Amino acid sequence: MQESLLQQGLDITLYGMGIVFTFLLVLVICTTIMSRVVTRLFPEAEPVAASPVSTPASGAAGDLRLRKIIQAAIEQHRNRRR
Amino acid sequence: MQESLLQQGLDITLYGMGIVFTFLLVLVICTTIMSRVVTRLFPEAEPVAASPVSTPASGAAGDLRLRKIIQAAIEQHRNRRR
Amino acid sequence: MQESLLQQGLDITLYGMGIVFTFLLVLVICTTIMSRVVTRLFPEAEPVAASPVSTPASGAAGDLRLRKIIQAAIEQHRNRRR
Amino acid sequence: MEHITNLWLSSGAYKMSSGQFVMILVGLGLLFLAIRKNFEPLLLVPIGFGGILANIPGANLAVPAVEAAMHSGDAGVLGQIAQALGLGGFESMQGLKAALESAPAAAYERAAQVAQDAGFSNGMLYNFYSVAIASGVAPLVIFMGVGAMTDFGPLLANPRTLFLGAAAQFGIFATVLGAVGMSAAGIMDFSIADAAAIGIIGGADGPTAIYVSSLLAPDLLGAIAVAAYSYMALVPLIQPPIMRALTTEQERKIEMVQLRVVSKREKIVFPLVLLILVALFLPDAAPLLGMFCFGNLMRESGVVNRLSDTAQNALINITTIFLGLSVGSKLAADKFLDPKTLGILALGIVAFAIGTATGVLMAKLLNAVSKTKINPLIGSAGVSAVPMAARVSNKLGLEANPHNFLLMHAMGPNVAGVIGSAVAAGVMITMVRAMTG
Amino acid sequence: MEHITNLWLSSGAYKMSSGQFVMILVGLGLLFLAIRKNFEPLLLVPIGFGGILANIPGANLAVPAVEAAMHSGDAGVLGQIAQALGLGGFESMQGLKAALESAPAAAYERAAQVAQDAGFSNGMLYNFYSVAIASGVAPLVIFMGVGAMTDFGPLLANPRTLFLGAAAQFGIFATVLGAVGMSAAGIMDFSIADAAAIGIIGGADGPTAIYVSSLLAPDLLGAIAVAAYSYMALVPLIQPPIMRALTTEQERKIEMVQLRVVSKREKIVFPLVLLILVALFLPDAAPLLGMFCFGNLMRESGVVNRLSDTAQNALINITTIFLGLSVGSKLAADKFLDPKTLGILALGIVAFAIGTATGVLMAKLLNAVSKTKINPLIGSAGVSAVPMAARVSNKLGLEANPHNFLLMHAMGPNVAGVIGSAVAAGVMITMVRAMTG
Amino acid sequence: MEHITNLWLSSGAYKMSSGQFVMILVGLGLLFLAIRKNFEPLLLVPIGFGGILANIPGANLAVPAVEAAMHSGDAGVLGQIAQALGLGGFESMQGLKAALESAPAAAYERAAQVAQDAGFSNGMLYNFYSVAIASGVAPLVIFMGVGAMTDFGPLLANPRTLFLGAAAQFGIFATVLGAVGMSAAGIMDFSIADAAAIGIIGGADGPTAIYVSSLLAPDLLGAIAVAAYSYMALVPLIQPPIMRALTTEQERKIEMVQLRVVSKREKIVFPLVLLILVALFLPDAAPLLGMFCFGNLMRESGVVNRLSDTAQNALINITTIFLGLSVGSKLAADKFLDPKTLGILALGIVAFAIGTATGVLMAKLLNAVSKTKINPLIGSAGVSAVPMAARVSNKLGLEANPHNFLLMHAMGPNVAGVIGSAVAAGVMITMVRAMTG
Ligand code: NA
Ligand code: NA
Ligand code: NA
Repeated sequence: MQESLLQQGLDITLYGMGIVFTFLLVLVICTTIMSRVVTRLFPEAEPVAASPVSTPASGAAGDLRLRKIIQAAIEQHRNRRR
Repeated sequence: MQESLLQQGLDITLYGMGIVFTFLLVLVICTTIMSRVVTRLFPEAEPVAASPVSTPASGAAGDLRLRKIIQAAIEQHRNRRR
Repeated sequence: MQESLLQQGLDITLYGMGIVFTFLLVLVICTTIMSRVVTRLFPEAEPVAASPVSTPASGAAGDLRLRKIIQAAIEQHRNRRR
Repeated sequence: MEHITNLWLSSGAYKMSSGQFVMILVGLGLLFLAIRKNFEPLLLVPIGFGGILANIPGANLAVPAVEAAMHSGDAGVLGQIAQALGLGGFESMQGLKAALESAPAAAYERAAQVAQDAGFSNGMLYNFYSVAIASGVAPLVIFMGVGAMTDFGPLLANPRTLFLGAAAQFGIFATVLGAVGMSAAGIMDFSIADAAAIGIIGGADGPTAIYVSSLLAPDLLGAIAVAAYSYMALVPLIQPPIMRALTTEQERKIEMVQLRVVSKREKIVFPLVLLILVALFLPDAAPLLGMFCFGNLMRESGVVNRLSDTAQNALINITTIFLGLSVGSKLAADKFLDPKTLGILALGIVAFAIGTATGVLMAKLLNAVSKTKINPLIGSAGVSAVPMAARVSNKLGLEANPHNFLLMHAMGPNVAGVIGSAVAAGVMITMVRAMTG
Repeated sequence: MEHITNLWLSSGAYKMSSGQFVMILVGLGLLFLAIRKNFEPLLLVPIGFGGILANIPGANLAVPAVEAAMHSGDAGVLGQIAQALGLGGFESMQGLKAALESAPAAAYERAAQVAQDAGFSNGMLYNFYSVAIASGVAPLVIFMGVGAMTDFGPLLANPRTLFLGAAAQFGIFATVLGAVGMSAAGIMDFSIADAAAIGIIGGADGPTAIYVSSLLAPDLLGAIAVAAYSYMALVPLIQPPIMRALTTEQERKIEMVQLRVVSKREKIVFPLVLLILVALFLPDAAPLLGMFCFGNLMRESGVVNRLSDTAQNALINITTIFLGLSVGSKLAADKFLDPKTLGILALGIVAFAIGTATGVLMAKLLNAVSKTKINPLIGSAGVSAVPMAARVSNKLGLEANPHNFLLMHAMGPNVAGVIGSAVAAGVMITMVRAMTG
Repeated sequence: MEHITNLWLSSGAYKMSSGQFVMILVGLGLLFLAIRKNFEPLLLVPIGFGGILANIPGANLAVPAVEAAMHSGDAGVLGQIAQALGLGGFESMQGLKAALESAPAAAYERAAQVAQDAGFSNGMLYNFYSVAIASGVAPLVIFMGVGAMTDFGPLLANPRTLFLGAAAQFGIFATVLGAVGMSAAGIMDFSIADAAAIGIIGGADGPTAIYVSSLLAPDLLGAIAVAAYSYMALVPLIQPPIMRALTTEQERKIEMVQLRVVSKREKIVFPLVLLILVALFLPDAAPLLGMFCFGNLMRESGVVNRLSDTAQNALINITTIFLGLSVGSKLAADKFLDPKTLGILALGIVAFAIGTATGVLMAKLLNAVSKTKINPLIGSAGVSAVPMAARVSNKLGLEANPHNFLLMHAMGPNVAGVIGSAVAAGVMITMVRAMTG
């Protein structure tokens, strides 16, 4: 049965890798279509940036972050009161 | 057995509604008595307002709320240290 | 069997108390050795104080504590974002 | 090639039934309502998602091991299961399913052991349902959290509003009548237990509805929960026309006297008074109202803020996630796509409408017999649907009179409605058990 | 009319026994102590509330399905249960209860299946108890959280204080002797397992007491837990007179040398040293001390702050809620209203007093044999009752000498007492099992 | 004296086997790596600690009641267990263990009842393992939390990176081949299920590895989880040499175009698209990817922030604690100290290396066929090991070109790798079941 075990391993490898690729290929296609449909049919006023370059928070950014933290703390507090 | 089913439904409705009213009537009575007993026998120095009219927090109220938030944050922090 | 019950109680008391003492004695010895080994072989640059005298937070200490609280809040906020 | 075939045969696209396809669309529809229309998203996001998961063909996420084994169609396993259930052997899937459904606990256990030995295990959502809902714990924990979030101050300042919460429960019982009427007319086939579980939709309280239907009609739980939460989200659409139709402009303008100050001590004692009354008169409402009072006592006592905070946050959130997914497991096509579901949806909206109407009418009745006037708009808040219904009362009050803030006044009947429907739940459980037991 | 009669017959007011009435008052009393007097409210609020719920007549919240079925009194069901338990048939409730209690697991399972088939289900509190306490998990998770909250710094700075924690455990063993003495004298009827479980009250540590009694004497768990937490709350009343009686003014004035700085590394290694010693010498203490050390390592390692925070907050709070309600389930009248409870309450306070005394005396003994003096007031902190006992030491120290801050010094024996009583628990579990085998 | 002897005989020092001693050292080693070297401490602290607890001799923390009963060696109990398992009587421990392992569910249940009647109970860690891992719930809940922490923005901005995530999964399948090759060569004795479970280490994703091995090879779970998390921690050491060897200086300098802005709506719809594809094509991946998509939808929908926060904090932390301790329970000496463990450790690192290489090579292939260039350094991030692998890509990018920030670009393949290994897991589970079922 040793060949059989090897054969099983080979089967898993070939079909497995094939299906992973096929599935992700289908996902790439569907995602691309979905993105186009969503972007064209339902354009948004306020897009959310993917923030490509994330440098360490410098002066101004730090200030902004601090403001956000305080806002978040206040929101969190209000939510807790609910 | 169709009559029986209808009869059962009618029974549930009549007795059910009766008991809901009776129970809440008893609760109204007990609550009223309880409130009087508590208010007369154990008057409190610092009553808690039921804050009847809740307008959106305006200037001063916002300040007060902010102070409370900060206090709460500090308390929360201390509790966590415990 | 009453004597037996009494005897059992006595056994638990004598052996129990003995083992509690023996175990904690061993723990004292091991802890002392451990502390010496750690302190000598791996001296630390930044030791952590056991804060022996804990008076109620006075002025300066309060400031320090507040600073710590704000730091903790910011850290907590950052962690949540992770 | 055989493997490709196997994978295709085990794929969802191959196995999907039209029912499952429809239910996946229903799940997506619930998600749309929750996310875009903000329909009770805390529950409908997990329910909708769970509904999709429950209908993934071949994944068996919502069924126990023994049903997964039956779906596999392996002849040997089917025969063993049939024997475990006391049948001579496997004859038809229908027959086996019927035998499983009516099997006594010991036989079911044996069948489950057969499935386990054959390598099958319970689906993820089935496990969630067993732990969270079948045991009764999740709705109770949510009720505890709701108790810890509830301020009985407005109710204590004006205890009369409890009558509004009582009156609005007529929606529940009218629906029970409607359901048995439908059965009597031969349109539907609801048992008395089904009718009671459907009626509770009119309670406008999610955990109560789930708790009652898990006890009385587990098969209908999915439809009942979906109806309850959907209509709660629709309260701003359902209630206003009824409220306007039943009140005059003059009545809607009534300004109510400012609520008296309620002391901390009254707030601490109230949940205990309610608990004692439940203990004395309604033991079957004890789990629901007991946990509710416990949550409220933790809140008001002021000495266990750690526990109260956790009950209002981490614990209720965790429970909500699993409760929602578990309810979703009852959206499996073979259970949900049934004419009964349409009946439930139809009866549910009637229940809300009637409860709204009787709440408003009770307020008018109270005005007729009492000197201190109540704005009848707060009567509709008696259906519960906290805090949506109270906000609707407030909004209509402001429309009629820009200085008329009814929110706090409407919170009284609103929380009274929670108590009222829990009481109604207790009564119905007792009576249905006596009738069917 | 029949329905009204049914509802009245199923109401609590009709069914309530005098024992249940008394226990509801006891529950309200515990809530009063917790809320007004601040007696360990985190535990006594849920315990007291759970105690009331457990005594709601007819609600069967604290019993399993099979006992609920027995309470229903249905002749057919009783007969089937009797047969499942291997009796010829139902003869008397007494006999059936005895058979159920002594039933082997397989027979109990069969009886439970009968009850399930007859439509009965486990009570809510019974389910909580099974999951939280019978499995042992809740006390262990709380111990983990306590470990994550414990700073061993003061103990590491002065390891000798471990002896104070050891000496104070004499309260445990003296109580064991007291309990068997009472039995020998015929006043009470405690088995050796009962005596050991009662003794652990003297450990002044809630989760340890619950863990040990869930293993050795589940029937006494309610009384033992209530005694343990009540007396922990009473530490500021119980300890001072004993401490004053056993020390001179001069001794109480002793100022202790400032504690040395303890490095982070020592704090990380200490829980591992303790764990290894437990592994080598006391496997039966491994669950308790293992989880305690795990919590402490999470705290001190500094690399898993997320987990440590959760163990100290959400997780311990959730567990406390269910632990408390579960303990409350053991306050059902038929178990709690027993002469044994009085014996337990009497023995418990003696245990606290003796532990306090031996802790102080050990401190004096250490002074007699050592150069570096210890203020004997910190000896009493060895009973654990963290951090109450350490605060009492500090308060009495300040009374004698306004510059004498003993709090940090007393934290050493205080946490040593936790270790000591967990060790004592392990020893007793091992020995009792060997004896009852 | 007898008691001292008993206590000594029941002490760990007396009973400890050399295997347990070694495993306690291994546990300490894992703690050292976690705390000092910061090796995935969130998992390795609980795993290491659980491993020590599981090897405390005589404490039986990691075994069920029936194995504890067998360890006790009581002749009467052994005989009863043998009979419950259908043997004539007790002959050898070996024989009894074999019978227990192959016992059908009903016989196992009977044996467990014998142990319960004899006073034995399940070990703490065994209970944790049953609830957290054997049921499958803990890895799924962690996956939900990871989903709620994942931002698919970078992936949606550049969907081609999904191919990198696919390519890197070749590490998984190469390892499967390696494992069956070892078996064929007679070096090891791995079944096809073992090989598949070992392969998943190459997925570089902890919960996926634990989920798959709990289904396919529970006995190897300890070694597989330790290998997966250790190698994930070693990513900064394992990957760079491979990445440098397979890329030219010029390729490493490639700057990538700034990612396009991704709208909120795309982010909401993406998890639903993924879910639908899973439902259609890969039902066996539905539990893992379903929970992942659910977590992500909670995050992106923006209407259930309460639930999303809890899934990312309290819930995932609680689950991590119990998951880690449960994995630790599989570090018991008799299971872990096996030549297979060495094989698993060897194969695991090969899996990581191959996955890294194929990810980089796929990036170069994409560059060969496409106009828009990809920096091949982000290919290695396709193994997942979020976010470590992406950081490694970023670091090597900065080395080659100080203005080259690859972090966000590498997050695309990084999360694609999570999806890829969950897909691979689903495929392998389906295929192995078809082969062995
Ligand atoms: Na209601
Ligand atoms: Na103690
Ligand atoms: Na991966």
